[in-house]
Amino acid sequence: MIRLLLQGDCWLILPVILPLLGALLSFLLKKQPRLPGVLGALVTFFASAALAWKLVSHGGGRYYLGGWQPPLGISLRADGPAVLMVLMTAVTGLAVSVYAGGYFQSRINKRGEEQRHLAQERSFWPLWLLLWAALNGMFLSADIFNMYVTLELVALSSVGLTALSGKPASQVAAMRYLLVSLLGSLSFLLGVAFLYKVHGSLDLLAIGAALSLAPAVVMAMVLISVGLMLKTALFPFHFWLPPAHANALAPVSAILSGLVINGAWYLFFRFWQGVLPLVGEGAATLLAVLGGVAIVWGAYQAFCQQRLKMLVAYSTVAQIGYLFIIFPLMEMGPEQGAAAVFYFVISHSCAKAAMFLAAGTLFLQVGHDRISDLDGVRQVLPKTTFAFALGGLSLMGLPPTGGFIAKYMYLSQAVSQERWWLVAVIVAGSCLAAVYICRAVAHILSPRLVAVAGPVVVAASMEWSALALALVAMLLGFVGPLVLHLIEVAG
Amino acid sequence: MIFSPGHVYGLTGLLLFIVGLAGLILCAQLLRKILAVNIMASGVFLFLVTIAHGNGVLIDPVPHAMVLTGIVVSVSSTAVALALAGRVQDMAHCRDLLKKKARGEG
Amino acid sequence: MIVSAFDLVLCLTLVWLAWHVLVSPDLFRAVVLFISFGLLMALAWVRLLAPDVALAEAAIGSGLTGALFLSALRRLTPGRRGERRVDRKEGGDDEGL
Amino acid sequence: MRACESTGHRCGRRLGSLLSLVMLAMLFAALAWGCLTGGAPSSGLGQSVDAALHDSGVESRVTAVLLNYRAYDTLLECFVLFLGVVVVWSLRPYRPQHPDPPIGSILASLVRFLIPLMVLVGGYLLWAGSNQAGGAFQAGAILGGAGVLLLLASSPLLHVLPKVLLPGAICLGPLFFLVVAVGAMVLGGVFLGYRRETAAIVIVVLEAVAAGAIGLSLAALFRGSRPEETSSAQARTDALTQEEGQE
Repeated sequence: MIRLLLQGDCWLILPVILPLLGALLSFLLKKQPRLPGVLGALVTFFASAALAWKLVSHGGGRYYLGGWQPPLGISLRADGPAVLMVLMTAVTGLAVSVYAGGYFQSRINKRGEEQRHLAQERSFWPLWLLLWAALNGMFLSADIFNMYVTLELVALSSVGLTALSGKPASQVAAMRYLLVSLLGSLSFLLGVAFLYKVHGSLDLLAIGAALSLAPAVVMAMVLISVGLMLKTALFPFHFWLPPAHANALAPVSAILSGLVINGAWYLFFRFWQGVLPLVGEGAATLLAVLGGVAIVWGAYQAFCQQRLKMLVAYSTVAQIGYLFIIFPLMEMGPEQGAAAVFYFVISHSCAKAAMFLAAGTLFLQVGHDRISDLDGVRQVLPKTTFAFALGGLSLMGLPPTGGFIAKYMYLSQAVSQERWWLVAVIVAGSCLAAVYICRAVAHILSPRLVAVAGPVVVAASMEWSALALALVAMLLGFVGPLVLHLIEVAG
Repeated sequence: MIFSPGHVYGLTGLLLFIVGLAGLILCAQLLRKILAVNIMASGVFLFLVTIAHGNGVLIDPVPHAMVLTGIVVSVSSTAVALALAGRVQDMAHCRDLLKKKARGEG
Repeated sequence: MIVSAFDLVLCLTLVWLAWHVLVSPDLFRAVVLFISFGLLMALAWVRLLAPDVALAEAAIGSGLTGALFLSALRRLTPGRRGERRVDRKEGGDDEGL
Repeated sequence: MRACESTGHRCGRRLGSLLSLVMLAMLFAALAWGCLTGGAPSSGLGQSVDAALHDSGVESRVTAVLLNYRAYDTLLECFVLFLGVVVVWSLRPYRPQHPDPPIGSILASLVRFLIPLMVLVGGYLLWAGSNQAGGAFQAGAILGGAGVLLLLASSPLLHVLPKVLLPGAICLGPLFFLVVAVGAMVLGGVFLGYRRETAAIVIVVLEAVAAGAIGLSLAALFRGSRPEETSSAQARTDALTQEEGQE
């Protein structure tokens, strides 16, 4: 057994099966779902960290499930980007799990409706662990139909999590989210069907090696891209995101904005990595234009919002744009481009999750999240406000945060390739982010003392986990070489 | 080019996908949107099975397995969608009642 | 294998049924049409030499999904059992996409 | 004025739907172009499936794909069903559901006759799956249909079954699948890698459990909310009232 763990390749499958097991246990132990939930999160975190360590020490690899080689069987693939995403999910996921424990306990303690909060927690843990397993499965999968199954798992569990809050607005948002997700999944599946028709294989690496621009492949790429853009909420398809993310429970908002969006984008990236040399300038530029519009439009909308969680949700719409403006830059330098965008993804994930967690803490303490009425809340919750501000710094791209490193890499790429309009978009996006974040932070940190000074009702773990995540986002500004080394490990 | 049954059914599958898409975008009722999604799914499955049919000599079982998986996934998501639609409708109903009550009292 | 008239008629019927599921004013009728659509789909799969899929479709795709829709329809329409809901003031439902 | 506006609105809406119909027609043309052109499609995996069939432990090609070559998909799909049940149970109804009116005696006796028949057919499909059409999915669907019939008839049989065991029973399918997969990994070194000699028996047991789990999950999906919770639905209407008040 020990020998198996040390020598075998089973590290690849553990981040998928451990949360699945945790989900089943937390569903079964409905009197105490928190214990198996947090335990499952902890174990998954360590399994993911072990996978990363294994990758760095032994290099990447593939794992043939059931011992069947592709094209017959399904394989998992571990390379730098995949394991980095698994690791990012582990870090953010562990913080969110710790937060969620305190969050539900505080809610159960706070008001009279214990039954309702208990029922929410009872559903939260299985859904969240299933979502985690599905995300890990998605990152590691090398089989395009398997990706469809994990996409559906992700979609259904995130819809369930969105609807968990029970507020009328969240139900409507969840319904819309579900319909959009189903449309995206079906579009993806039709694309998979076209690819299978041409290539007779479901293995992404085999398909990528034999890719051409036959009509069927073009249609497949269009269908897959549109389906995944719907799920990632790139600009014209972003309409479902703000209500769904802003009206969910606090840990759920962090999960949706910090992790789920990245999952769909990651698949998009994997598909485009292969075709990018084929499609030429036009398609990549189109993606970048959409991304640029998303950056500006999302920032403008975020500036207009009156509620803190809506502001953070629209800032996600804006940040998604950065994930897509990389594609024209990747044509000249694929490695540097991938490094920049993955650096952006991980720092955004930590920062955004920290901001949503902090906003949720404020909401729970104050009872609302109207920005103009949050004056002076820092006196009550200093750690939380600090976490929010720190996350904001990373979004703006100010040193010494991870966001700064990512944007620096973006800019140096864009300047060296003389794409001045991209430089302008990145700079403008950062300035706009500074404006809307300062607007919120100015209220939170204002010296006036008009906010409620009631007894602190939130658990300490909520404050500390948000702060830890924000600190990780900042720490990413110092460990750049380490992360870049991980990204460059080949599969 | 000779039109085989595969082509006819494949085109029908694509057409069903489009019809379902039209229903999803244009219909107003939630229940009908969910029906439309199911029609889209059927279209995709039909297309997949035509791929398996190929030229009718050697049937490829992999798309069949994919469709079987897809059918179970789609029934699961349909159940979720219907439960959620019920909640949305119930909420609208409750809100109407509340409004009526408020109007009656005020 | 050459396209037979049966295949053509089956395909046309499928599309016709799908269209009417979406446009028929009566929701109950739409659901019933959807169930028959599923059954015909099973027939199409038998024609394409996929009996496994046809069985699953007849049982799950048409039978169970149909039952789900019928029970949802009954739940969504307050009132007597079996009452039909006609497409009238459903503006409040415009929540989807 | 309002009439004029509404006419304008209707015209705009009609124009919008016309436009989207044109777009959809263009999309169909593009899809058909992708489907019809592009030379000979690949021959697929039929031959490699046949070549490995001897090692898979079953004679039916579809079953071999589902439960051996691509068993990972099927494992995840069991979790999709489980997830569906979790989500549906988490969406508790605001309004109490109308209890089903009692069904007639003819239907009741019909149900009493049909249930054993359906279980029998399910068992047959399971058994037939090893070499012809049929298998876990179809059998599970039939069993699910039997469950739906029981629910529709609000059969007294349902009250005999202990409701406490339902969550456990729903977990059983995915859990068993997971245990088998991990067990294969511990014994043979590969996740889901059944060894050649044991593959046949493992697949038969897996199929039986999967069919039961699928049937139970489908019936639970049809049932909707968690069994013990429907009675307190009225309290939740009050909860909604409070929530509305807070906003």
